[in-house]
Amino acid sequence: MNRTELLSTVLSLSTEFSPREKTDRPAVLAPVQGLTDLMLKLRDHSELSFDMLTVATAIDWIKEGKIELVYILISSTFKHSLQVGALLDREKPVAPSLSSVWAIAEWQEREIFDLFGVRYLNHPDLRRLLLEDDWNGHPLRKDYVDDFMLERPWR
Amino acid sequence: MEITGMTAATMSNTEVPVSSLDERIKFFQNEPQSALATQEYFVNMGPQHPSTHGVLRLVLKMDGETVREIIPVLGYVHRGMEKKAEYIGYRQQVHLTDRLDYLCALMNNWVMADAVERAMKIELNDRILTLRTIFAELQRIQSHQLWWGVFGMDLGAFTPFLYGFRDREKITAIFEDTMGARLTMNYIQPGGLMYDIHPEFPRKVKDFLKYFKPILNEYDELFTGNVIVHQRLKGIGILDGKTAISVGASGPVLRASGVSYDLRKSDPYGVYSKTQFEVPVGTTGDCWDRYIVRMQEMRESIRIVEQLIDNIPEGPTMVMKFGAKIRIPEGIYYNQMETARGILGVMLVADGTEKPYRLHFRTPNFNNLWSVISMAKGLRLADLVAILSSVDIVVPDIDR
Amino acid sequence: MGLINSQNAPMIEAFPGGPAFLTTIDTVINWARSNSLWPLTFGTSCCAIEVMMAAGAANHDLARFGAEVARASPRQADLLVLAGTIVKRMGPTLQTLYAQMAEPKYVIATGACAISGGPFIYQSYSTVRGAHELIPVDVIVPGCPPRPEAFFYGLLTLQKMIREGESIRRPGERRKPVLAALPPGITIDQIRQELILNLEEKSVTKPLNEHAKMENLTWKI
Amino acid sequence: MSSGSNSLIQGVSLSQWVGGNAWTDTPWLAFAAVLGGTALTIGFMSLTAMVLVYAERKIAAHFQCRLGPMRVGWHGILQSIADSLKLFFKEDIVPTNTDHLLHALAPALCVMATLLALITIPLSPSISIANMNIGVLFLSAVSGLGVLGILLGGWSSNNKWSLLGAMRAGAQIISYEISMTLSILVVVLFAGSMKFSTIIESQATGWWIWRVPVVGFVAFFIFLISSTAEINRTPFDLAEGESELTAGFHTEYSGLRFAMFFLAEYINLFIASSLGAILFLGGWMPFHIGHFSTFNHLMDLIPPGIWFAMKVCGLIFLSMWIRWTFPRLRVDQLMRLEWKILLPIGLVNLAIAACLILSEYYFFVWNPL
Repeated sequence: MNRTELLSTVLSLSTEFSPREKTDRPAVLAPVQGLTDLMLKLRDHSELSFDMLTVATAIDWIKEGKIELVYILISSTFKHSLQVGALLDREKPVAPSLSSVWAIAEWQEREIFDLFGVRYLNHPDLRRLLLEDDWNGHPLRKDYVDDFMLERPWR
Repeated sequence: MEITGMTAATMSNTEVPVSSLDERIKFFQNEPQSALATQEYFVNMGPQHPSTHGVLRLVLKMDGETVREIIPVLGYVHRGMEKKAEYIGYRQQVHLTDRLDYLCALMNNWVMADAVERAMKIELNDRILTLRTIFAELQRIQSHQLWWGVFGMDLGAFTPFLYGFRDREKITAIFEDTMGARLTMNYIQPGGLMYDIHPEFPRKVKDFLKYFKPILNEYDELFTGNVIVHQRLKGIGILDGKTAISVGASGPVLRASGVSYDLRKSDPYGVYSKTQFEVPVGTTGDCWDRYIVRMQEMRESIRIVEQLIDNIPEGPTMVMKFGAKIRIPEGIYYNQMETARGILGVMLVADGTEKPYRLHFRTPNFNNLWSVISMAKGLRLADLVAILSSVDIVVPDIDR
Repeated sequence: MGLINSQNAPMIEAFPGGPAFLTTIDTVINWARSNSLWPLTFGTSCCAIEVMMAAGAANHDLARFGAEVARASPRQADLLVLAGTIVKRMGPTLQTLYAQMAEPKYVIATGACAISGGPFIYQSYSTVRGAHELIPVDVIVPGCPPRPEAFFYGLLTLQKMIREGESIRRPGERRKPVLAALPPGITIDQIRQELILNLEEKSVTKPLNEHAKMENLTWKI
Repeated sequence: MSSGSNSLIQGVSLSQWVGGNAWTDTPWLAFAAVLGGTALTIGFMSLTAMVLVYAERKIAAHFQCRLGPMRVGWHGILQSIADSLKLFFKEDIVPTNTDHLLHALAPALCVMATLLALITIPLSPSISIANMNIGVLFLSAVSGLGVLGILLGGWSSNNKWSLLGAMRAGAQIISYEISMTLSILVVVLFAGSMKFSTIIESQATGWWIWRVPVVGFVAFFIFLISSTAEINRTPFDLAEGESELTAGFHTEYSGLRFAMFFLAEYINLFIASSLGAILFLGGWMPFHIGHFSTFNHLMDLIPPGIWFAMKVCGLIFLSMWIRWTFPRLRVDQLMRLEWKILLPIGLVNLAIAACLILSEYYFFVWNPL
């Protein structure tokens, strides 16, 4: 399945998907509400069968005031991949947990929570993954300020 | 611990509860039901423990010798690499990747360099690609040699460790000739290679291959055929293919579970499409399969290098102007490759400047560690050590 | 040994021949200690491969110096080799490990990360800038990662330090960290001074209070 | 030996030197002899342990294509002295939450058990500290005390890893003691005595390992495996399995107390190897082949002490060879090996041995001259 075919198949799957520009692989944007159901559709579709969640991470678009969740899915049978994005409100980022769809999402979501502060609903074990439980703030946010962190004094 | 730090965006999402490690441990605590029931206890394995391969900490709930629950606690080498990457240019990212999974530093370099090249749509010549492939395969052998030695040590046999390192040093010496470094090479750069190869490089590689092929049989004699090894590995830590895919395991861990998914075959990069090699696949996905798959991979890597080493094409080893500023057009770029431990991915979010807006490393050990949790429950402590070792964890790669 | 210790050392010294006796005992003890440095199996990242593993393996063989008996329990180890990055989360654990070791104990910090934070000295929110902020360090071995030979030089430097020390009259006395692989006589303070001067010259935008901050790092446990 | 003495332990040196009942006639001399004997034994023990540690490090190094200790003295020959001096002068940590009395008692118990076991071992016809007529029984009883020290050490340390290691050691040593005793019993049956010197003298015409070919060899094999397990060496080093339990039962021990565990471990290796040499390889009896009288006379020229030392060294080398080759067994596999494989074989072997003795049928009864 080439890029356009894949994209059209995905877009025909649900009207809630919208194509995303400026990516090197087929990419769609999905609404946050019902993300779990959409992902289940992508995983169980016979021609798509995205059974591996390779990347789950987030991007802090501070100018737009959004946090974008980025999921890159890979099919182990057809070897094609798809990028799914979802935009959250930056001030109050809440998203549904995908740990029921892919087991690994549990950890990836913990990491995103740790570094970006995205809260996941229905997550089995939402706590920080890499930093201490009492860490103040979420370091990968663009406006993260830490007195400990040193700026490089020269360019 | 008192650390001064603040966030600009203070969160007020009280409706989603956040747990902590103490709460998690309490969650698994349960009092014995009767006087006859055994009392379960918690024990810390790590951060300083000989067989966690670094500073991984596992909080184990044990019932005698049996592991009931595993709570991994990560972050003991979390260096904030992804944050640092936002402050430095694309060329400098390569040296960060060296310190991710330091046992396959060259392959990590390659992923980063390739991500930049694909984003900038730079065409490379055959010499660069061939050399990169040879280096990657040599590094795969080197990484598996170390794994083999450490695997033996974790099972209680100390001698394989020294045999593995004896041969690993030979590849290290070959690398050192060309790159001047033994472990963190920083050699494969966006646009080519740092320098041309050492003139003696092809001869030394051929000598090494000639030396190493019989040595692999020696490895088998020392360790593979041992009856205790069979007893310790067979049927232990079974990871079925479906679970392996669901947790996103990759590399030998996934292939031992019977899923033939190797990026070198399915999405060829470098000059892998021009070479003949098999992808070893296991059947049951136990520790023994992972062991055999890795041993076979060493043989296949030898095959690949043998095909390439005799006819390295001529040409320049750097196609970009060295030192030129790299600016990547706006967009999200994702590139992945097969390292010795699995799929290493780099997600670049570029905003048109010299520095990435966001850089994310998708590391193989992160997912592979998760598979350990599902494998080791209900087994003995010694099995947990064997499983951890058969999955071949590198902790700085998980923590980044 | 409780019989001869720092408390009754002055008494022994008062006897005729006492100083010579103490010196002889010192020499013997120091000889034993310097030749039997059992390391703790501890490594955080890349340096552990070179310094702990490759150095102990067949080609380099740490055993030649009698230091291959790697103990997994800190109670039995003499030498803590800090191989790799130390992050904030590791800090309390590292201090515990150091406290658990029995006197006399020695620390070698290897690699840029354990010395100063290395590549992660700037723009990292979690990397400790040098292990000396947490525990006393005896010898530092530069490199990223240092070669096994460099580590051996560090080990030999430590052996020399132990032999020069006075283990009865001044037990547990610590000096400033000695930098292995540089001409003798250069201390870590001199290196720091030079580093700061260097930073001042290269500094383009930021005022110098950043460096002052670097000097008085405020992170406590 | 004066059979009239009512003490069970009859020191050969004591009664032979002094004659008569030493304790009533010349108590000061007897006391001095006991003191001297103890000092000699402890000195011999420390020296043996040091030599064994050095040998182990050198042999391991050469198995692994490296050199081993090289810098302290000629080829690192003073390495063990440096190590023991260092351990002697190292801080002795007693963690706060331990049971202080038991914590201190455990290593002493271990060393005491090995010391008591060591005095029964006859090194040559003329050198033996306590050649008692129940030597085998005494040795197996006393060596069982060692596990008490390990259990106490692990339990009193108040550390979960220590406890795990101690429990493993307890289960392992007590289980394998059965097999070891069964294999020793085979020899005791053949020799008809529990006295070590009698057992050795009974092998003048042929060593038990091949004098009764299959039975003797099976007994030796079981003895080899179970004695390796008894002394906690690879592939049975679960009690201190470094990659699993950090340091096992002695995780919380430092300095001199740890050194005592270390000492006991290596002396146990010596005792187990000596026992193997005495019971199965003819002790100090020279190697004879049938009717090659010239060869046999040549062999007789070598002093018995050297013969014994050679056999012990051979067994120790074998033990080190095994240690640096094999991986470690898992705890349940260890138990399975003992209770399901070694124990039945040992029992059957003992029964066959008893039948052979009843029928007075030995395969190779050599009369060299």
